[in-house]
Amino acid sequence: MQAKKGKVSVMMGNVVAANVARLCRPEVVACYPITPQSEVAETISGFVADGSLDAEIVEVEGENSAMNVVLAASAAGARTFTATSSYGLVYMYDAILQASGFRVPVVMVNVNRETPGIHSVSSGQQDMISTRDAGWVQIIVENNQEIADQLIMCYKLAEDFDIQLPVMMNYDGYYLSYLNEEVEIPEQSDVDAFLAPLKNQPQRPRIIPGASTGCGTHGMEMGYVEARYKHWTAMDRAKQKVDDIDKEFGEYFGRSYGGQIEEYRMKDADIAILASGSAAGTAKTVVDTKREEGIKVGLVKLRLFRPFPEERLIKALKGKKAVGVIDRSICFGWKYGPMCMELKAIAPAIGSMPILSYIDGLANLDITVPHIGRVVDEVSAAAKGKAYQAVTWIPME
Amino acid sequence: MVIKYKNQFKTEAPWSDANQKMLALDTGSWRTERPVLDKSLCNYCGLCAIYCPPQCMKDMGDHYEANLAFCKGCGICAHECPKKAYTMKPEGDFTDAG
Amino acid sequence: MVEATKKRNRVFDYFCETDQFSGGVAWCAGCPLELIARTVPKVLGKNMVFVGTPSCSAPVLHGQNIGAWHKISYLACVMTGVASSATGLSRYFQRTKQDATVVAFTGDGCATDIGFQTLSGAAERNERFIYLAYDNEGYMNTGNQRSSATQKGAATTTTPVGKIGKGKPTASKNMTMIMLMHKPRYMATANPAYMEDFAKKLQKAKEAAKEGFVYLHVFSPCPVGWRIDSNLVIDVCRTATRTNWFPLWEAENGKPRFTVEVASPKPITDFTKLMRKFSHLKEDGLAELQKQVDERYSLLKLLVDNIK
Amino acid sequence: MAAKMLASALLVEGKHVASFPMYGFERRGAPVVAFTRFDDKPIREKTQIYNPDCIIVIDPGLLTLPTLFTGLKEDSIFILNTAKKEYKQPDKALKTCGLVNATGIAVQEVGRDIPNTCLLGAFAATTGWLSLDSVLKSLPEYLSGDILQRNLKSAERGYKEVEVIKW
Repeated sequence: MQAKKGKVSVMMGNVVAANVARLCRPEVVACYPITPQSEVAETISGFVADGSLDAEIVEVEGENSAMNVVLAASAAGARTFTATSSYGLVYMYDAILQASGFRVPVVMVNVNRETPGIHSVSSGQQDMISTRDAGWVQIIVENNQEIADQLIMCYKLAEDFDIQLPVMMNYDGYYLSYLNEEVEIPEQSDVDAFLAPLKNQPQRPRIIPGASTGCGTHGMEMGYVEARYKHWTAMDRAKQKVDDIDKEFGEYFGRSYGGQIEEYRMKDADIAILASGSAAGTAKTVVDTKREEGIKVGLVKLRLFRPFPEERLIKALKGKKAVGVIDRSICFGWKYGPMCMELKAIAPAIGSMPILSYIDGLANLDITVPHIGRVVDEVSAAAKGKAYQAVTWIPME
Repeated sequence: MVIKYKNQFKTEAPWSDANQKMLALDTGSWRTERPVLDKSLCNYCGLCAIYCPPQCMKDMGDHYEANLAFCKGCGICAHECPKKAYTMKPEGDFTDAG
Repeated sequence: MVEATKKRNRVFDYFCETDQFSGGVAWCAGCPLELIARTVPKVLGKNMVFVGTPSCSAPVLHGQNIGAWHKISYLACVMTGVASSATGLSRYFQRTKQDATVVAFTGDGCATDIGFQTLSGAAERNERFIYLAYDNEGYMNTGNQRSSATQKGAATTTTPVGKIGKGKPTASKNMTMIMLMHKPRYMATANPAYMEDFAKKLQKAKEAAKEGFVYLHVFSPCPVGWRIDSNLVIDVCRTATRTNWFPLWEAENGKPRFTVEVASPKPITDFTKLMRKFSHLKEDGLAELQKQVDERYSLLKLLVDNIK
Repeated sequence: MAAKMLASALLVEGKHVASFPMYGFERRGAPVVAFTRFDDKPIREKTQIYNPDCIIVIDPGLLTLPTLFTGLKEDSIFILNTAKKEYKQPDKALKTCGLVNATGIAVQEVGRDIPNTCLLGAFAATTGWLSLDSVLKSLPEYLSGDILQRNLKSAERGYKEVEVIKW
């Protein structure tokens, strides 16, 4: 099949998200503006204003309302869209839990930014990390093209009858939200065709006036357990589904991203770097350079954070000699970064190897080429049996 | 892994469905007193039925009668009746008291 | 027994639907909230959709597992988000042309406190649904704690009366005035003692909600929290209006008018003596309450007389 | 905005491009730093630029920033919005300089002090990395009507009037 082509132009990450959201034809949209997400809210409001998107747009008075609007509309059967960041994400926390408990296929863009406590209008994944146990699917993307493509895939995943889960797509504030990059935006008809099979599925339950059904019933004892169990198994199913949809997308549009994780030069690698988001792009350039220097290093880009891609990671990392994990957030209560902690949980299955934790890129401090280069060097040394530091806060060195 | 559980919900999400299962509490057992009507005083004005919180007054054509399966015995009917046709009598006086 | 007097009460004419609730549901004996909840679908019809929150109504509005306590479709949402959830539903029903009356059914704690922002937001956006706040002047579901609808001097579990404590130290939010200032398409106060008035207002609300935001503030004294004998609850409701504690009025597009005129209002002691939540109040405390009732009534009267 | 327009113009040239600004609070008139990369290969690096090949200073008031020229590559290019016709080499790594009175041209052509398009023209002329044609072709993506015409003129004048100095 000939891959479907779109129009290439230079577009800001936030504008990409809004444009592609439009292509997915959401019926109810509610966004509350927050830096660095505002252009998503502005652009999509503009689409409704100029008639290029036929959607109910609710100019809510806060993020909590944004999430409540979309979850309720979704419970009534609507396709919905919302976007937020940081303070906004935590302000909608009760509704976020509600959405996943209701199993409504809400799709939300979260533009990663540091969270409250220390005021910081800057990039960081702390917001996403603070909602990791909310029962949402969490996906992290690397660049503007991936924002475009993954957003379409998010709808396909969320609304899949076997999944029925809310999906949060994360991308780095500033680094991607304001990044102007060339992006191929697919044609409306192609997106329609790609998402069309969703309509042929059995209908998920929805609130219908007069139908005597209710969403949000009390889960009493085994009812609660059953609902949680179903949610838990759906999360597990979502992993394979992410891979399947990515493959399908690749066949259709000619671009794919590896599904749950992207393995970059991992096949013959001795050591690996685990990174996510925009930093994974920088890491790829470092891997290339270090390969030229003779270090057999590969990169695992974590795309799916919730559910955690346990099986894929084991497959990718088993037999490697050491791995370095770069976290753009902190795990309070553990000394390692959050993603490093998650990796450590599957450490027995990937084999005993040094796992080095790095904290970097907080508060718009770049995860630079030299930083990652240093990580590669240290991991490489650790693989050869050299003593290493378990956790390194790179900016503090 | 196979976990056997009773599949209560036919849906992925926990939804209730009144068509499948309507719940009812035995609120009749909450009662300590029951309304007893003196039919000769009743003018069928309907105020007892209008104000009855559980709406358990049955329209008998010329008077109302509390459905004792659900009547909680609050006594509003007796208090609101303009003709004072209801008397609240202790449940212990009745042989059908559970 | 005279045949001629055996006429049906007019209230019944407002009911287009039978009781949609199960016979036995978990509301306290004598609770007017049960009466309010059962009345709403009777007037609005089966196509209404309840949006409920954690509250006294939650154990009944929301089902248990697959089981339900009523036949109305509903969404059970978080307390912060009742108005915004109702927005989401109402927008989608409008868009898909489904005939529905969305009713956010919640207490004063949600309306005046934790859900106030979303209520105000929905009113400002003129969302098309009915927001019904049943006012029991506190958090009754959780055991009688104060809310911002609790009146000054009232004894609650978080404003207890003790050596130093004199009950709630500040006056309640004048919620109906706040909502009037939002100029909703329709708003009204209602009181289950005045059932025909209530039913009429529900009917108006249903029509008005097709065009814009509707706010209903319904008096719902809590027999347990206010310490009222169960059989006196309707009496308390009636007295609340007769003393101007809870005047009955409505406003279309921000123009208020009384629906029940009280020619010579009774002193509020007639009201307070029916319950024990004010029983610790001395003359000065009661006088202060009377003053507040008079002030609020005259403000309302001023608006009724002057907004044409 | 200028950085984004530049990216669009480079896209017309068939390059891969990426540009982004770095700021905290957006305030009109407040200084802002923006970075643009272009390459024949896809650009994967998502960081600020520490070793630029070219630096454009739109507001000469910022020339006093002590770190302005830190990390410059050898033989790099400097483009300055100034009415001056000569300029003393501010850093020895800078070998080429383009001086253009972008503000003056913008005020004349666009009618407001928005020198962006003029600077793009000057950039094309000074660096030779892209043609004036690509700059002009990219502008309709951002502007239309009378404003577009004025800006096309402004860009063209920037291209023609820039004073290129070799240090």
